[in-house]
Amino acid sequence: MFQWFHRLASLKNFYRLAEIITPWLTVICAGLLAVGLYRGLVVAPTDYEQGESYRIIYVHVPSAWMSMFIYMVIAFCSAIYLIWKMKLADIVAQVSAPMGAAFTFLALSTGSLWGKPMWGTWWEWDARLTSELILLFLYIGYMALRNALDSPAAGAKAAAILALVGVVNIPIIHYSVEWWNTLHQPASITKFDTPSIHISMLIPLLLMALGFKLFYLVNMLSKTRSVILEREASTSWVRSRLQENKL
Amino acid sequence: MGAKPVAGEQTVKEFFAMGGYAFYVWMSFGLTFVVMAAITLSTVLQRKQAIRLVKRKAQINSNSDSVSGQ
Amino acid sequence: MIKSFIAVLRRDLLVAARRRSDWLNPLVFYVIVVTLFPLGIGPDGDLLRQIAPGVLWVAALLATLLAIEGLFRSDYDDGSLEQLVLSGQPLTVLVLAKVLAHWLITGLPLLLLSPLMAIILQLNLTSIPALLASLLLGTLTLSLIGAIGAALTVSLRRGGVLLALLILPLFIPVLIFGSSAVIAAEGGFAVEGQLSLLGALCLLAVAFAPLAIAASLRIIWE
Amino acid sequence: MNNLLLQVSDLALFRGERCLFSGLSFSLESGQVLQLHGENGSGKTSLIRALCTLLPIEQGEIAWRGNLLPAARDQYLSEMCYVGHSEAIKADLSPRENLAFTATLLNASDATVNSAVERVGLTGQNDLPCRHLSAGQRRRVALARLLISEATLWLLDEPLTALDGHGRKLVEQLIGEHANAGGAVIFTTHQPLTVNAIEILSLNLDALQSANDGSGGASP
Repeated sequence: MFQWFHRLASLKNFYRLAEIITPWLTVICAGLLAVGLYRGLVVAPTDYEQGESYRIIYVHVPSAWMSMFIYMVIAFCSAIYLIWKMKLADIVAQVSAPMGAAFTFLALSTGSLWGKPMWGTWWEWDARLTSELILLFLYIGYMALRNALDSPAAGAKAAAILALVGVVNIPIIHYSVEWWNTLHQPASITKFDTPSIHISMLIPLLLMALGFKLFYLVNMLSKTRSVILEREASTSWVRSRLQENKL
Repeated sequence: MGAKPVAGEQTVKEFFAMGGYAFYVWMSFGLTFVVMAAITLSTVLQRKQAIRLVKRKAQINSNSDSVSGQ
Repeated sequence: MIKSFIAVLRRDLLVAARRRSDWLNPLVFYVIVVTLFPLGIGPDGDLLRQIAPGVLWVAALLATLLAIEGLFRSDYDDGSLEQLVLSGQPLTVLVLAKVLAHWLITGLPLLLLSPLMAIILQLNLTSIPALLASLLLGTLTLSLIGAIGAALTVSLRRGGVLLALLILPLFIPVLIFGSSAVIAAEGGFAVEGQLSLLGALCLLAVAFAPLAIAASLRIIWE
Repeated sequence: MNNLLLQVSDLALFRGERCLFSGLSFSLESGQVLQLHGENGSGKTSLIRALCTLLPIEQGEIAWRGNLLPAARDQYLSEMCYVGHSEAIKADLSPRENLAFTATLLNASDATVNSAVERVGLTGQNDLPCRHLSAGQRRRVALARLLISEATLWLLDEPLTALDGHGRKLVEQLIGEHANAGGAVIFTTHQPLTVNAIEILSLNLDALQSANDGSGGASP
């Protein structure tokens, strides 16, 4: 089993693999997003309690899930990079961080837009939103550290360590913020529990979530290929691809 | 899933009104579109930049090869 | 191994004794930050009493952050950090010694100063024990987690802001449990819950932080 | 104890993307003294830092007494001492305090500390904070640390910096005694350094740079 792991690790093989599957993923992703949007905005019935504003969950919840998912990807790649010194894992983590931050920002802004009609304030110190805000700080810290150190190798390793320290802290932060929230607010259901939603409301949510994941995957694969090209620019396989202009 | 979409009878105007929450719903979806477009744009630009770098490096190497008479 | 632990501890305390500014600045910073709040918010006692736990804890947290930044920098500049790494002694033990030395230099004095600050903020005297207990566990955890950031940014000349950006999110759980312990004491509630959670965080930090610090120190010279 | 100490095979060092040198192989036996040659930026300092495991190596292997380094790291660290550009002493502490700390770290006895201090001629200024010592005297404290470590392999990066005539003679004597006692020394320096009765091997990194076909070896 370990053999394919190393074969995949070689940047050349990964480049070819990514090149083949990216177009297919793009098509599926576009399809999912389109259907998800249609069903979410048009088909799904109005929520008896929140009226139409609940439809914001079709972008808010997937982005929140994505922000957490991408941080887990970064932490996983960081572990592989530190243990097996796999350059590919470092590249994947490097290109994923900005997207993770973007989705976290998206989750925060759609969260506050969703919260405004319900509670009348743009920012609600709700446990989930607060954890999301702290996650944004973790992302910014990760990216800042990566570019701050002068040698890229040291920057990559330092960021990997920070990602692992961060991933250990995420459950702690989440638990302490939940605890802090219940401490200061009378025990009300956390306002962001998706309402016990009707099946026809749930399907678009899953479609959108999957669409977001594929969107991230497509962009990550393409960005990784670009970084591989930059790093392996003077290798023979890149130059031969350049001649056949099959970059 | 034969049920006729409930929103069918709504006029387009009602649809966009989103039951009075138009601003919040369309702002959220708009923002999502903008962020995803920005990500896609950065991917495309990054790819162009990488290809440009590979071409430039190939030129430099080919010059040095020709200079050293190989 | 224990001998080198004590050797590092003694050496750092000796160096700190000779360089007063190292441990005096964070304390003065702590006092000034706490006195800023009444000036900013107003002298009204009840309001101050209400925000006192939060202010005391945030000020202690910022003072620790300010003090921890230079933890490894002087060793890095004069080359003795390399000798520590190459000494063959387990780096995690040496790092633990350095963090303990730093805590004795800045964490403990902060602790001893906090009752005075509590009085300034009109905190009830009955909740001072809870404040001391929570700060005791809290500052130790903060020093350990802060040391990870210090190790990661040691090779940067102006790593201060970056250190805050990296480490403050990780300080949040300690802040939440710490200040809520004092708030509970103010309200006359039991404090054991918060203190036990702070203790758990402290043990977690003692177990895992040195590993991260040692790993971070090994990559500086790449 | 067979006398093969350090063995380096096919070592390559990179600074960022730039390859400093590659295909470097040499071996060092006890009693040998090796000087690294090459102008600035040829990777002399990087090689010494790689040899003392501060700089990780991606390509090539280093073996100590026959077994490869990552496994034999603790054994290697206990028998090697690195003296770099900075003297690794705390400016606020006196030489005695600095050396006492090093002694406990490397578990050396007090006797070795005192003999080392005498050997490098620091007896006079033993209790002044190092901040007040001259650069040459601080360099002698670093040399004393070298003696305290009782290491078999010495890795010295520009050991003669800031040293006067006596200092240079002292370094030459120390290296000579160390080599005769069965130790090995690798050093870089810009000033001339001759050790009587010992033939200094030399390894030219520039030759490696241009050859680059991996044939570079320690040529006497």
